[in-house]
Amino acid sequence: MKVLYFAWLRQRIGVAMEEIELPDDVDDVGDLVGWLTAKGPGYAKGFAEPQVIRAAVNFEYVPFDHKLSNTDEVAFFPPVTGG
Amino acid sequence: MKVLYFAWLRQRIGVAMEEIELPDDVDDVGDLVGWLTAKGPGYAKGFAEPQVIRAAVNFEYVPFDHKLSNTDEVAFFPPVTGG
Amino acid sequence: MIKVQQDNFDVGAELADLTAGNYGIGGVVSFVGLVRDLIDVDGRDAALRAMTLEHYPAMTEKKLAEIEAEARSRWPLEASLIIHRYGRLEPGEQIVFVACAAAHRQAAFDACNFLMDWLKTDAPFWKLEETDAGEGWVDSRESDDEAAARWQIKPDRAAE
Amino acid sequence: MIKVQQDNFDVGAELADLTAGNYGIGGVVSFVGLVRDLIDVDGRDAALRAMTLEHYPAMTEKKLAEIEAEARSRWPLEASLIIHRYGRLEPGEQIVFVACAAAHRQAAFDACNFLMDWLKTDAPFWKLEETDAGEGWVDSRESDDEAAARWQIKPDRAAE
Repeated sequence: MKVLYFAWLRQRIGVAMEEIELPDDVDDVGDLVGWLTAKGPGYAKGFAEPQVIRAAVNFEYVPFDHKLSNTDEVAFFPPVTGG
Repeated sequence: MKVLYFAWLRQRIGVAMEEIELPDDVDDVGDLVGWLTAKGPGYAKGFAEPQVIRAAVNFEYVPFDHKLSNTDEVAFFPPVTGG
Repeated sequence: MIKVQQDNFDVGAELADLTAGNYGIGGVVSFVGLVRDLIDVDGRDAALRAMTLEHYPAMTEKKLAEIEAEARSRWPLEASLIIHRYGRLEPGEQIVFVACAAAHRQAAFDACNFLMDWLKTDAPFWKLEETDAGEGWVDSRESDDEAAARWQIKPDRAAE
Repeated sequence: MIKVQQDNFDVGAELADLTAGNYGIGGVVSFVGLVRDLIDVDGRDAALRAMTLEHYPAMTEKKLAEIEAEARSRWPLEASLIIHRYGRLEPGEQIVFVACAAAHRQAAFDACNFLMDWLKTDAPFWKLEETDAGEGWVDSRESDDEAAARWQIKPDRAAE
């Protein structure tokens, strides 16, 4: 699956986009956040307060219990501040 | 005093502006409406329903019990419809 | 600022002038009123040929300035503008323009909405509509009175 | 219509295009968002040098189109337009433009206000501010969430 990061989350992780093979023990968005947090110090810092992170799957906002499939495009970011 | 008429009131009376010497028995705007109504058939038609007529004295909306002086500029018109 | 004029106006140029050099402005809300081609005549649609706006020149600018001042006393505006045309206008032509600029958007939205509502009930303009069937003066609308009343306290009408 | 672009836009030309040939339009309400030169940094005013808008291209147009469709389902609009810029912008520059045209003014006012509120909370843009003291990402504001909540039912957030 494709995973994208935006704003300060992108800066902390140091990557804008990456391809990840959906791990076996990752069912939903919350699981993926946990899995990514363990991936390295940048990820740990980015996801340190997961409650402030928003997720989108296939360009729709989703809650953390949203189920994932390996063909999804997942994006993580802080609350939006456009307009 | 100067008296002005606008919109259909102007059309019915057939005059846009006239100079009138304030009659002795005219104290307020309501008195003036009564006095004008008796001035001719166009006036009678224009002021036939005085409750729909608005008045301004010296460029401020006023109620019919507003007192008049001979130096006032008085205007009569239907409710406004700009914008 | 208030402009009462027969000529058309350029919305883009007016907005540019309004905000030029003021970097404290975060949002500008504007309203443009246009002449529609269909009007209601005794409950039926009729094709409008033109509309003629009559006004009371000596009073118009005074009232518009008062309405603008009222808006500026109610909301923290950085800039504001009211343009109202008079004379004969055809369908599609611009009638009125109101713009409010503020640091934050809601003040600009509310002030612009307020200005249009009060302008509808307080500015001394009258519209004569011209159709194939003849001419007729536009009636004032209760819905406009109700819209203006949303903002409460209308000093000019208090005495009525 | 939706436009997501780096380039500036011409408000007058956009409004003229929006209403061209549609004589059913009686009023157009528009909002222009501008970059202000003073921002709040930890409770103090700081001079903004520039702001950089990052967005999620594949999602942005989709969300803006959904928000526009929502507005058009709620109000009888004759035309609507959302333009949102991305990239680096300096004080005084235009960020966003929303315009709503309707037969009657209040629908245009409400739809435009709604679009701005939802755009603030639903469009995937993030602002990075640059001052003499460095860079910082703009925090989302509770007041924006409250403004969006005024319109009730936010389908996208319902699950959160």
